[in-house]
Amino acid sequence: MRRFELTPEQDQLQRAARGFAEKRLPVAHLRGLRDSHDPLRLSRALWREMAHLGWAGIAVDEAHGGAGLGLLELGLVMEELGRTLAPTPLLATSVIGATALAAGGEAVRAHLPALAAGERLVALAFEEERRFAPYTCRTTAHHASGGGWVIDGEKVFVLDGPAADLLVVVARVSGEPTDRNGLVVFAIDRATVGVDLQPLSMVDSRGVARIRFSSVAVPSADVLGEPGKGADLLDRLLSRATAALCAEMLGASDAVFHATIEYLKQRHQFGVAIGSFQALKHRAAHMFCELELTRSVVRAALVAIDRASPDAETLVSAAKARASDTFLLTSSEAVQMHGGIGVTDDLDIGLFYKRARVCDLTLGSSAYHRDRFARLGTGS
Amino acid sequence: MRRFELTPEQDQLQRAARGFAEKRLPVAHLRGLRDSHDPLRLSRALWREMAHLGWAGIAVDEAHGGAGLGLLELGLVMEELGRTLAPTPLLATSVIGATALAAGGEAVRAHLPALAAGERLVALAFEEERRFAPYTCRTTAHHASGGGWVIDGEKVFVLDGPAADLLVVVARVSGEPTDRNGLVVFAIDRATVGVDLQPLSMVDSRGVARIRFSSVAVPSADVLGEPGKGADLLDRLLSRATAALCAEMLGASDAVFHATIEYLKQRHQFGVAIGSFQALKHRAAHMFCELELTRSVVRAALVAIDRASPDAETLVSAAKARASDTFLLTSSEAVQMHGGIGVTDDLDIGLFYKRARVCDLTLGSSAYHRDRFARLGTGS
Amino acid sequence: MSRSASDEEFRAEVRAWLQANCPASMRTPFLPGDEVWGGRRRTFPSDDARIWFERAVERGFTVPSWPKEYGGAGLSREQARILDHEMRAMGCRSPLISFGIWMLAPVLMEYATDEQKAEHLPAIARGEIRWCQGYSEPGSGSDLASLATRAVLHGDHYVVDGAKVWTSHADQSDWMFCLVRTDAEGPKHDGISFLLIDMTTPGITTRPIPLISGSSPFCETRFDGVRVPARNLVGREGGGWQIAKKLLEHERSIISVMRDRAPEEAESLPAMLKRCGDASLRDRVIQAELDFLCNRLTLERTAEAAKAGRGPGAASSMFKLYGTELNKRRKELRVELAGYQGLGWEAPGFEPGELQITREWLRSRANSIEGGTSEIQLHIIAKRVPGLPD
Amino acid sequence: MSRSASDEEFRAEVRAWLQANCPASMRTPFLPGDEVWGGRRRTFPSDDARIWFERAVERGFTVPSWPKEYGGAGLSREQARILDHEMRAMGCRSPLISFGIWMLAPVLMEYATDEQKAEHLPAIARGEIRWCQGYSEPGSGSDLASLATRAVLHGDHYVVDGAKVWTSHADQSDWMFCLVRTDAEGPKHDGISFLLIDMTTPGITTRPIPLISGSSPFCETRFDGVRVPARNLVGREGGGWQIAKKLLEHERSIISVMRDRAPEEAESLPAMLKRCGDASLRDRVIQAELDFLCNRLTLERTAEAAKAGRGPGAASSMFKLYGTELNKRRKELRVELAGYQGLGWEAPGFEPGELQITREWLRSRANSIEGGTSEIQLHIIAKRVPGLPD
Repeated sequence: MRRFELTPEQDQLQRAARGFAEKRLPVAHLRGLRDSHDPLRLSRALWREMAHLGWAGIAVDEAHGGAGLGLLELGLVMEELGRTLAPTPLLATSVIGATALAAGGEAVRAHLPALAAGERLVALAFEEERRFAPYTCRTTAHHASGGGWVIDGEKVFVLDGPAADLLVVVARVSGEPTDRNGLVVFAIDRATVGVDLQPLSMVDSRGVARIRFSSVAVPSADVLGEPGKGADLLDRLLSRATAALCAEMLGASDAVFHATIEYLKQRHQFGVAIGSFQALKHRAAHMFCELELTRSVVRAALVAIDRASPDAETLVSAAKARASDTFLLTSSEAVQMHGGIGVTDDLDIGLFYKRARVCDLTLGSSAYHRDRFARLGTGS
Repeated sequence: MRRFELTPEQDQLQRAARGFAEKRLPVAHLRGLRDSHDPLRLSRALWREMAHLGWAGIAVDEAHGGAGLGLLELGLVMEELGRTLAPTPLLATSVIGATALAAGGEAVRAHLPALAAGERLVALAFEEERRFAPYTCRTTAHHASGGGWVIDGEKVFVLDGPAADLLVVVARVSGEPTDRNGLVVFAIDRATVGVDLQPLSMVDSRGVARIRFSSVAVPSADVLGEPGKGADLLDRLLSRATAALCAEMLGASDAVFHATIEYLKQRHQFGVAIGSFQALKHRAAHMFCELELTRSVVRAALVAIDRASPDAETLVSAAKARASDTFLLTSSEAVQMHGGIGVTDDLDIGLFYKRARVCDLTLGSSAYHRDRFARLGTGS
Repeated sequence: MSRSASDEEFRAEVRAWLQANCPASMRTPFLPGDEVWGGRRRTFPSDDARIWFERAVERGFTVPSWPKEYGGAGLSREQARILDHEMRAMGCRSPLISFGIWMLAPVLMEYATDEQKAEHLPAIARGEIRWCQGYSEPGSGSDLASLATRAVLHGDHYVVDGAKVWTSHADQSDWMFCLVRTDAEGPKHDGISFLLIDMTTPGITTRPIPLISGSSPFCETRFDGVRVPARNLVGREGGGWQIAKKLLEHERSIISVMRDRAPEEAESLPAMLKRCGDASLRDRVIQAELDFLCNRLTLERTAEAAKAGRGPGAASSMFKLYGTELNKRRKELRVELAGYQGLGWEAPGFEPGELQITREWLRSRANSIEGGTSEIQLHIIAKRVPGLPD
Repeated sequence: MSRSASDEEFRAEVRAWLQANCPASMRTPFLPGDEVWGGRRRTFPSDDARIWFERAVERGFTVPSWPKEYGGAGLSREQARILDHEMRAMGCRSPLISFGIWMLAPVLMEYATDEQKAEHLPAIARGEIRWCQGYSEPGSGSDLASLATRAVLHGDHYVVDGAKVWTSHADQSDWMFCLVRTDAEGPKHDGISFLLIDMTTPGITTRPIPLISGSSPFCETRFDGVRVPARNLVGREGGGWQIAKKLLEHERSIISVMRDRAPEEAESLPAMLKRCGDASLRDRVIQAELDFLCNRLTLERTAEAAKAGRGPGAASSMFKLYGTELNKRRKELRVELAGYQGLGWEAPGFEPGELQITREWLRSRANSIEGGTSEIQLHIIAKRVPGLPD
């Protein structure tokens, strides 16, 4: 069975996404949000445009106004958005949010049509440590005396938190702070009393928040999945999110690599294009190979999740380890090979370099996923 | 206080050793021992010549016929022997053996003059695992009913074992197989009943043996140090041996690097010397830097032991980690840069490459010593 | 491609034939030295190997898709695919390992005269003649086009003088396909011709070159006034470089194929790691496993793309580079994991499997040199990166 | 060198002077922004910094070994060494950080006329004039000799047109020492001259270039018909390249010195590792620490050799290359160890020390580019490896 070749429809989707990113979401868009200190760090208007193109609800089922497509399709769009470092809610809302809400009851699923319409943005609040530790959770959920739940705690590094309307929040009903068991997941309206969100200014200029929950009351209808078994849902969300992030990193790596090749061709020193220097050529060839390998494993991971293959988790970790390393490599080499102007803010290269460092830590570093890859069994 | 500059006497010693190695112990000597399947894998006659030059007893005190010099002087000779991959008993006999015997009683120290004269060769038998694990010891030492001790067990990877007259043997009097406590060290004549030595054919063509001890009777006078505290002596032997081995690796790395540079200069492809290709030049420059750093840390380690500096052990592990890596790098690059003939046995390059792999594992790999370096405190 | 009913009939037929004709012992992975190379002095590691070879030759299955007149089975592309699939499924060994089939034959098919084809192809198909290649020379390694072995036409013979190195198994081969210089003037690429040389011709001497691994798969071959009939020229005089370039691409794939057919490793890296207990090697083992997986996926992706009529330009160089560098890393890790037992040269004191670890490590060092060094592959890849100046 | 009795007297004397004159707060490591750079528009981070600066200037201790006529203290080599040793032992800060002292002055000492020396050296010594350098241009990075800023002699003035980039702190400097092209014909190295330019001259505009770290230590400076008196030429016309080469060597050492004087890191890498608990980073942290130690030992060894009158030829390039690459690795490791808290750009939500980790990481990326890229250093080192062809 083929797993790498795209169908004509998928190919068309990817082309459309590329065109949209180039025209509507060039790197200048991110730069503009940064320089204007935009509080949301994304454009809701552009997101509505993307929703009209069917991308916000790509993976939402048709009954709820979506396109009912797979993670591969989401990945293709992510890859193209990665090329221009486009800050959109696609990962937080359409990859993570849509999957999370679909796991809820009718009241929760009722948010899906608005999500698919680009009107409702979601963010996942689960992290509490300085680095990815998915089950570590000190945020508590207690049964309220009058029914429903009460949430207390603090979440860090909430991706796309500043723009979110709805928060998917992980809390603990039992067990020790690092136990996998004993978690529960809620969908909580951002405007609920006791939710205190602080937007952070990150090095990659994306929207990230720290959120405090102080005696936040949540009705029982807003629980996603079964209380105590929240980790099962969380795993599913993280697995899909990681594969989609890999696609973004692949696109970004490819773009920064080609920008570097372009520079090597144009920049002259000692009377010749610097791209004719053998040492730089060999480094470019090395990057080319790394990119090809990354392309394969990222695609394989997306497809494996869609097909529920038994090796899906192994492939996801392999993809994250390699996509992280390749993005770090290509963006770091881009800075060095651009020489002096590579370290100036005048060029976009630096924005890719910063994004690579953030992407590495996001959803588990390269080292984290290499280790996970080994624990899952390396598949060889 | 200066620690890197040599005295005129040390400088002269090093020059003499270089001359001797070039004339009497070129790489062809090792090749000859290999091709003739020499059982000892070294030349006792050449060793006597070296003893006449004062090198066998370089670190033996003058009262026992030695020169009473330090480990730095031993290291300078080791470095020069490393350049030609010279197989001599210097490490096993003059670095390890001389220190071990000096820790014994009068009966044991009586061997020292013969050692300094080049007539008595020593080997240290302590390893029992597939890789360096200095305290792991299942070989037992029991008190014999008629006084003295009885030894039973098996040792692997005994360096210069095939040629040894006297074996320095580690055995266990108490404790678990991996305990640091409970060890005892003996000096045992190779010809003692129950000692069964099997020479091994190793990839680097050096003399290594596996030795079985079956109810070997040893008089109490042949115990070195205090029974149960053998690890203290063993640590001292290993520390000196490791620093001296680093000096050998440094010399070998330097030699194989310069042979490669020579080849890059002579070999022409596409109408020019291949050394003019930028990619190879950059790799050569990288090796040059690594060699300079290695030179510094190896010298610092030798001097630190001679001066009993508190950071001596840290420096020894830093030196071993770096010397291993540099020797592996320079010899591996040498093979690749020599192209086709680099993988033939016609050239000496392959012998350096094989020796580098053996040296890495000997007395603890690069990884082992990086870990030890960290555990000791990194000194920064 | 949709499968026709007759294809399914064919599948059933070959399956039955394989069941009946491929001995059980030939359905196991190769062990070292087990390959059947054919040739005038052919030997067989076992009776089963001889039987399997003879039956495959008879059926045309050493070269299934060749025309029957050249010793093939005349299979369609789809039928050949089916046969390959069935043989893999059953674990059948290749009945014949042959540079003649893999490297020379495609050249002959494209460039040779009908007389040349009739003379050589059936003998290749039937494993009667074993071929070696003569490209590299002592003075020309990566700069192949600088080759200096001269072939001067005297009447109806070329007289050949010079030397070739890295001629794999030349000492056991019957014929050599060879690049020679027929014109010493003009551009160096234009003076090269492709010549077939019978190794029994007077004036040829061959010496095996011992490698650091102890084996000697390569030879040095010298030519002193060797007279080669002019009819053994393939293609036109001076047209050898074009043929050579095609052959080098074949060779890169061969090196991958050979690695596929290499003896199975007794123990996986992670299993060795567990037994070794040296945690410090873990990260490198994981990285090697991860890269192995990614390389495998990329081979699969490239194959899919090729079926769809597309392919990355630099694919064969990329796999040559990455595959051989990765193989070196893996073989070296095996030595490190085996500890002192991975450093033996000869018994006693070392198990055969342990000695194999040592020898394969040293042998792997040649992978990144033979068939074009890693540096040359990087150069080729860089040339295919769009926009990078030459 | 044996120490004379008078040297010991001198040691006692400077020790007492430092005790009496260096304020306690000036005996602590630099914090960010604490350096005193001098110049017409000089500022001081504290009163103690001003006092220490003024007293050092008065005593000639900003340039201890210079002759008194140029504002120095006229110390012998050994006395200067003693002063340096005592200042280090006491932890005294440099009273004045100055490109004038480190880079320009050695050139003036060797090439300038007596008039030029008298005009500029005392002002440098007293921190009255702050200097910046003008070498690189938008079109000439590593290929410095291709510089295109023209200086054409009209009577007793040069008229300068062109642009310089990477002029450190040009916006805060009073004068620039500058490489200009006085001859556009002939070999490119021969048409370069070394000119001193007052930054207040009409026609000069300077713009800070923002870096990825957010800071702007470098500027772009444009010259439009800028008239520079001909007496400001140092050395002969066309002799600038020789001076430039000397200066570049100085610059490489400066970058090491600057790193030595960089603000102390709040926490060592191993300490951060312990707190971080991510075991997978351990091996890289250890390797960085190990390399740091080896680099330090090599600096020490080279210094010893230099005292003995010997030195490895490629030393300054090696330390530039290794020091900057190592610094990049260490700064990046700090970010990785700090986790999400090492990825902040601005408060709130991040401590000042955390933001410093982020900014220093990004700033370190310029180290391997400024003062000659790592690629250029590799090239220089390769040139000094005996026997390697050019």
